[in-house]
Amino acid sequence: MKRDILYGVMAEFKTPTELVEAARATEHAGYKKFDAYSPFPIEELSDAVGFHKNGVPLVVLIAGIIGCLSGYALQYWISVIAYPINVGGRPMHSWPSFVVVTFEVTILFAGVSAVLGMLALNGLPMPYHPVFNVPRFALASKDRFFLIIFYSDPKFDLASTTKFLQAMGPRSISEVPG
Amino acid sequence: MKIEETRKREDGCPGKHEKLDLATARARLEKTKGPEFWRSLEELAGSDEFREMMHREFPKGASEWVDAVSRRGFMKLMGASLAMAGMTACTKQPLEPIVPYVKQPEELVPGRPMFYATAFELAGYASPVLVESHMYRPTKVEGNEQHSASLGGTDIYAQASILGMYDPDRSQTITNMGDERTWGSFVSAIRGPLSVQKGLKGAGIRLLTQTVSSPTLADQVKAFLAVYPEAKWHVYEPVNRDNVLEGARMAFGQPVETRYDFSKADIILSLDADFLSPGFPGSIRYARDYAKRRNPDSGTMNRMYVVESNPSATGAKADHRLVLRTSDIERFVSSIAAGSTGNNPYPLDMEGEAKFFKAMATDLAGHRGSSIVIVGDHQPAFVHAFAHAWNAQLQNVGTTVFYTDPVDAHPVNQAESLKELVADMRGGKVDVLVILGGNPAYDAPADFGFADLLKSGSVPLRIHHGLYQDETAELCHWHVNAAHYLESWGDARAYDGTVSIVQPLIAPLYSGRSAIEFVATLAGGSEVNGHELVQAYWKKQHSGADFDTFWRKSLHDGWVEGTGFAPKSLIAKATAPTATPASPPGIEINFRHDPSIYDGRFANNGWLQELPKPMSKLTWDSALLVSPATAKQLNLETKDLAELELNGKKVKAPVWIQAGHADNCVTVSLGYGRWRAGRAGTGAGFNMYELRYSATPWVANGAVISNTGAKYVLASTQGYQTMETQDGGDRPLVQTRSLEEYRKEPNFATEEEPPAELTLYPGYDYKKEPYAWGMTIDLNACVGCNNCIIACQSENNIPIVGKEQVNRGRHMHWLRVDAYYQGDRENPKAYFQPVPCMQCENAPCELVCPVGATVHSSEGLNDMVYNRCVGTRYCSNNCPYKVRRFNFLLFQDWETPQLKMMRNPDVTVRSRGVMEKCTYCVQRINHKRIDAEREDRLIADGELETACQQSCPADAIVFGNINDPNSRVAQLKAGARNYSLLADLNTRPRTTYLAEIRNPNPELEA
Amino acid sequence: MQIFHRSTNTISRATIFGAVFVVGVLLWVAINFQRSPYVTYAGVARPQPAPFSHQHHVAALGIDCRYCHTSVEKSSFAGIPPTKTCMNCHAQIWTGAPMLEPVRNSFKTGESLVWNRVNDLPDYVYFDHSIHINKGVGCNTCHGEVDRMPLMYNQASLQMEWCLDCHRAPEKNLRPREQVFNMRYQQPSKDVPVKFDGKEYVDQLTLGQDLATKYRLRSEMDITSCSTCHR
Amino acid sequence: MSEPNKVESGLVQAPVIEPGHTFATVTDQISSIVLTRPVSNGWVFGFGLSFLLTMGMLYAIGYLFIKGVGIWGVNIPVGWGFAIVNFVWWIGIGHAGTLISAILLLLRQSWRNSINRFAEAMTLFAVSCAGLFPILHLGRPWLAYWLFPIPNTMQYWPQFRSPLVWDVFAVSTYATISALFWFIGLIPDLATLRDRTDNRGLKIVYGMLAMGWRGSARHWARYETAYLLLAGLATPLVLSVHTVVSFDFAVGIVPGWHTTIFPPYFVAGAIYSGFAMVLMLAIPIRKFYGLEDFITERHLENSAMVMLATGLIVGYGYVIEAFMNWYAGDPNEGFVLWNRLHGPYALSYYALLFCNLVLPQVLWIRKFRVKPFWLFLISLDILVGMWLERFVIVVVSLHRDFLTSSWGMYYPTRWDWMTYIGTIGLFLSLMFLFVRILPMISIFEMRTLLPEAEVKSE
Repeated sequence: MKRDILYGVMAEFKTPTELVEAARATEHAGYKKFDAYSPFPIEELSDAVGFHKNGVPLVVLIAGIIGCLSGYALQYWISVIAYPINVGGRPMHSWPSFVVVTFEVTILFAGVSAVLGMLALNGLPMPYHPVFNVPRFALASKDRFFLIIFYSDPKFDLASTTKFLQAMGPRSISEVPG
Repeated sequence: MKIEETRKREDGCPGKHEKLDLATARARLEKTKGPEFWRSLEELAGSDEFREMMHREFPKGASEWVDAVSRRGFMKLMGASLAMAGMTACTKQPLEPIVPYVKQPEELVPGRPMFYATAFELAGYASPVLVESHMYRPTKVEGNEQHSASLGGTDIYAQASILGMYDPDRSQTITNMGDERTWGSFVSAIRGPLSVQKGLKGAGIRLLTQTVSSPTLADQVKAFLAVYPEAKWHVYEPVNRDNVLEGARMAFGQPVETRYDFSKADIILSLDADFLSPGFPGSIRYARDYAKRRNPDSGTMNRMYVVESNPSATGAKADHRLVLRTSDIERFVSSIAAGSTGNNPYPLDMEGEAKFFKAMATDLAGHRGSSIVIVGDHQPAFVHAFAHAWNAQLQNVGTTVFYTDPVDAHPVNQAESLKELVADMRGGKVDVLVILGGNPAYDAPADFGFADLLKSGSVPLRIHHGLYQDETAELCHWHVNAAHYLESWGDARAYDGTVSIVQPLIAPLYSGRSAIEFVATLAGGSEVNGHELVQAYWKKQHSGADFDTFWRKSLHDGWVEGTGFAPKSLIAKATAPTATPASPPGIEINFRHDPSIYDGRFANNGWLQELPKPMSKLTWDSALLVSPATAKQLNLETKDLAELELNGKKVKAPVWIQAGHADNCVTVSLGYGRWRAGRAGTGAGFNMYELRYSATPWVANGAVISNTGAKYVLASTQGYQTMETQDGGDRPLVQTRSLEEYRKEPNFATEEEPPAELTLYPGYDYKKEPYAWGMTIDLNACVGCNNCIIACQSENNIPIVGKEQVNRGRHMHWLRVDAYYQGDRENPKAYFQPVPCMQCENAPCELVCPVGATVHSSEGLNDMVYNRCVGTRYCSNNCPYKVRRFNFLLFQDWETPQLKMMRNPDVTVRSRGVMEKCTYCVQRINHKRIDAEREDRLIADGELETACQQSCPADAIVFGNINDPNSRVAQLKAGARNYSLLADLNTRPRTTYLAEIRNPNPELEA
Repeated sequence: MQIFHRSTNTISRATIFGAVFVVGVLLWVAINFQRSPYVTYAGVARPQPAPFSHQHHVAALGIDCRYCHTSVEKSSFAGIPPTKTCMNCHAQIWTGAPMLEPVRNSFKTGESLVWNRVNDLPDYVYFDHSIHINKGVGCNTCHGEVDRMPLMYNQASLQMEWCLDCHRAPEKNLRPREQVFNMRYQQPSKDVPVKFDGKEYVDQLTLGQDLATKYRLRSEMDITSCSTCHR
Repeated sequence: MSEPNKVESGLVQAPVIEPGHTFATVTDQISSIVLTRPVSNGWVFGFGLSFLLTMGMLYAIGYLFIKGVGIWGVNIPVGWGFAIVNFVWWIGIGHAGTLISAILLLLRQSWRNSINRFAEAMTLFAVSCAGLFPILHLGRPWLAYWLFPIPNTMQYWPQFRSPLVWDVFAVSTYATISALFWFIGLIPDLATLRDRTDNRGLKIVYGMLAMGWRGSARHWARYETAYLLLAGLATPLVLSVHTVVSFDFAVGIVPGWHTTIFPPYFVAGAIYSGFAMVLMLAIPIRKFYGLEDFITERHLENSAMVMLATGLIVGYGYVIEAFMNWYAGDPNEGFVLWNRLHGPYALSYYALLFCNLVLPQVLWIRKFRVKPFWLFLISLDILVGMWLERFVIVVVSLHRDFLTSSWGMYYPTRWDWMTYIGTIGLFLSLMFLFVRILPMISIFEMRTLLPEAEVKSE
């Protein structure tokens, strides 16, 4: 735990365009560990910060398949195996009647997994985070755009990194304590 | 076990009550052994908490029958929250006491019912019955298969008598001016007056009974009269057979009972005789014989002509029905009588009457010796006399018509008899009036003012002996609570004279005294016991060493050998018509006993009150039946509150427009509007006795009817009474053809049955199991007597719901009898169709139940699992036959101990919020199956009968195993007339119908 | 500004998993509660007016079940002995025993003994002793080793799943009819085979199946139909 | 993101957001409603009133549990009455929310951004109102859990051929998914509120709910995917839900129920009534909270067009239904039509035709599409009409079916009414609370609509 030392250096921008350019520049400069914060989703930003593999769809797919199978299995087991009983002269395994519930369970599993998966992959909930130590970061949920280069980046060096950020003409630069 | 026996309930959850309920009541009962067994109940009955318990939560009016719900409902709610806690239906069960005998009676096998033969008596005529008894509690009345007057059939009154016995409103004590007294104090109290009378040879004593056919009771009365020679015995019943009696006197100069044999009758002419309906002497046997002869496949199908004013069940079965006012029927008959003699003073209108007469007369003439002319009790003496002559002329006497001694032990003109009594009372000649049963204060002719006479105090000592603290008891000094026939020893004659010994199934719940004991006491006997009295009498009749065998046999069989009356050969004298030539103008009122509650004596019997009347399907009420035309002319609408005026007397009554009713006359039913009947009877309907005068007991002319403008709620159980829908559609619910058409095209009914392979799914194979249950209902045989409804109600613990709930469409009958009218409203054809659960093989109800509370058994029963039902009512919506019934509120009475004792322990008592329906009496199936399996055999055909089938007088319902091709039901289903209701829905019902075939006279078919 | 302390991250995740866990436990508890003796009374002796010992009467004295439960073979209800039955013997022996006071008293006064029902089914369930006896279901199959119960208790849960367990595979429990009342009957095994019409059986299933055919047991579909027990 | 202010399809439309707004103004104006705006008397009155109705409902329910469903008008043959009518009605209303948030999202209809939040809220509340009825209408409501496949000592299970079980799964799934959808939509805005408010307590509450959202680019990426996938799942779901509801009837054999047209026409009807409800909420809200800038004429007009379209589909449904009644050549089917036109409940049928078919046609005229007052009235009319439609389907079909002997009538009791009106009260109370404690318009999605949200690439 590097509690005493830095978490990173953060630059504040006024427009999404500046932020996206800054991010691209940062990646260009060879920085690996950095991130950008914006008050609303910016398509260009994610690959600007070098984020490419998004795990959510896979999670949802798997959950959906599981839901589908378990939904049908449940009904089959109950009506054919657990307590087979003649209902209105229909066969025990009246599959057409089982379609609806199977579908609903599929959706349920997939939907829930989409939300939980997203949160999990994002590492949320995380009420405490170093970036919140920066007072102006509160604006990140309003109208300001932030770029942070992490201390953990091999290329990180307080002086040079700060200078590097300065070059992009941000509103302000602040050191983020760990 | 006793608990299980008495408190079957579908729902273990809600709180079991702490206070004295039947559990503890029974507990106390079982304490003592055999003979004393019942004493403890008497003691119990004495106890305050028992009284308190019985008077607890009695709703005031029938409509509030369900309103004792709240507290229990709340407890159920509590139960609910508990149930939620767990995963299963039921939370922890409380400890349940189980109470053995101290000494157990030998014959008793706990858990198995026993059957005893006895007889139910109505207006002097006995219907022989077997009574099912569980742990010495009578629970169900069944017909006595062996007895020629029953052949297994019963009528609604006999069926409902069980409820009559357990009726918590029955008089429970002896009272003097309303204060409770003991039997001892009563006996000592009357000793004085009686000894005074001794001196006067009893000149001041008057005994008023109902029709008495009991040899023993008659003997008792004679004995009493021997002690008090000057005393007089009067007889009165509001629904009496004076006309029949007078007719017999007219024809034979002596009182004679007429008996018919419909099994030999090809042509039947009924002159206003509703001989297929309960209340008509012998109706049970007659229905059976009629139905047998009605079979279109037999080749000897009978044909029936009915002349009547008010549509009756018999009229509905008629092949030809002539609608005439009651008085016009006499004119019609007179005309026939005069017909032979040149110029006829009674012209017939050529169109209807003459045509009808001609065809009918030739038909009758063509069947000498195999026809019957039968006359209704409402017809004047002349019509009866003429019928006797006619039957003689048709050579029916001795083949289809028989004359015997009267069943009535004291055949007097009852109106006259009562008139004398009233005169004596007026004249102050009466010091002691003993009213033995009956309720003259309510039902005596209006012009006698009997009630006022009682009030006036012109009779210093008035004693009433009866089942209820009724209108008459109220006006008597002493009331002695009578014992119900199921509680007492006695005897009575069936319509053919055969005597049945009446034996008790339970000791008097309220230590009531039977009439026999009562009279014996009056005659001076001290502490007399019915058993001894009856035995004593029969010892006289059957002296000899073998008396015990004779006695045991009589008790066992249910009748006394060789007591049936032998036919007499009598020649009827010709008689001259008495009617006025022209039919009198003005509107006529017909007075009829009510189809459900008879003359009012059953007014407090909830089952009968809620029993739909055969034709109108009305419950809980008496309506003013009017023909459509007359209604228009008087501008009356159904459910208008009309006012009848007769000789200045005014009575209100709700209007019911009755298709097929005669014009210019209305029909009212007696027995309603009682003010001291009990919780069910008091206040229901309107009292028509107020308009009934001694001179015009059955039909009165000159009524004035006006519309009060007010509306009145009439609760009918049938939504719509024709098979034609307003859009011109015609639904073939009752399949019917004439005999000729049927012969031409026998399979007309079965055409629309879809082929089995039509269904997408492979059907379930019911051949796997030994049994597959099925039922047929022969619409030809069904006479709409409603007996099956009550039988089902009694067998299956079906609650009643009260008028208000019936009106909301929430009646609970598992089996209903639909009545449909077809064609011309002035004189439509009418059909009966009993509708139980169809037990569909492709049951639509099962498919939609989310919790699987209604599913199929392997033997093809459509099981209804009450304790699984959550009450979505989806099954009922999806049931095309609408045979499912739902407990919208807590309809069952969980509180009244008597009603608990009445219940069938083999059937779960349903609670609030669950669906229920006909189960094919699955409890009976299970019992029979287990018995058979124990003996390692299959259930024999006919061994197993459903409740409706068992007591059907017409034998219209047949139930059995359709996997056995030789079973009766399988045979019937194979027959041509067999068809399924709404077959095109492919529900594959197990209950099917045999189409109705009419046998009209070709001459009249035009 | 920072609202939450560092630790809240761990706490928040812990709570999420905690919640899932807690719910699981609750379900588990609920499911087991329903089957616990607290609900089913299984193995719990009820308070009774007299401390009647089946062990003593059956095992020690060798009294047959049917001596007291008279109707067990012909009726749905096995029958519970009237006081008279007790007094048949206890008029002679243990006449002074204080624990029998209630019995003597009942006989004197005609006041019934009020026992507490031990094997108590819900009122909407219809059980028939006679048919089970006749199909070769032994007393102790359901009632347990009554002859080793000083105080009576119900061994089985008497819950529907328990009934179904046998109704779905009766052969697991059938025995020759003559063995039904044998409290010490042992299911066939290599060392203790069971004889049934001539044949020797060493395992229950074969015996059960043969008995099932011999005694004409109804099909499984048939005896698991609702109306078999619910009416 | 699409260009909202462009002129679309030739004809001039109002913008989805009035010009002159910046990230800051949007953020402040919307969040201020929650954070700084004082409670107005209007709000207190409105909430108080609807809360009162809710209490009435609770009373009715209490009495229901004590007495049984018999206190309602239901009977044999009409086993289902108001309860099911209301159930279907409410579920239907719910559909618009999901439609707006999911389907319009997939269709990239950016104008949805300003109404989806409270539309979704509406969905949730409507569904919870709907969810009450199936439980209440049971004879033994405390056993409702038997409809779920829960392991039990009876070893007995739900019967999966019953549409009611399908309902249970469909509706509960629908409720869950909608709730999740709504919640993840809220996360970024909760973060905003967390950062905006000065009240420490609120900071903690919103902070907890925001789960430490900080707007990281990676988070946004996954967030968008999840949101999109959820929308993709919710779309077939919402269609399935009312289809399943229609199965409750279509699977039955009752004439008037047993119809193949039901699924599409139920779904259309649902959206129809749903949009009506959206407008009935949006119109007053935008007025009282001065949100005309965000909920513009454009939104009103688009919603009106959707109503017009779905209304026509529903109309088509009526026509086909009637046609089939005749074409089937089955006397029972034929009678259904006759009974609707001439039976004792004919009035309700004519009324529904007028409300759903005739009156809404005025929406062809632009004036009625954009004038809030008229739109409000028309929406009201549609809601009434759709309620009547369900009444006709449920009650009028049941009261006269196959056997003339078992025909009957249905009369709702005061308890039926109390419960129905009560749920409206419940719905409104929840709505009132919602607008006070959560941003009723999605702030972050509004930001994306602003011109300055464009990333200009040189």
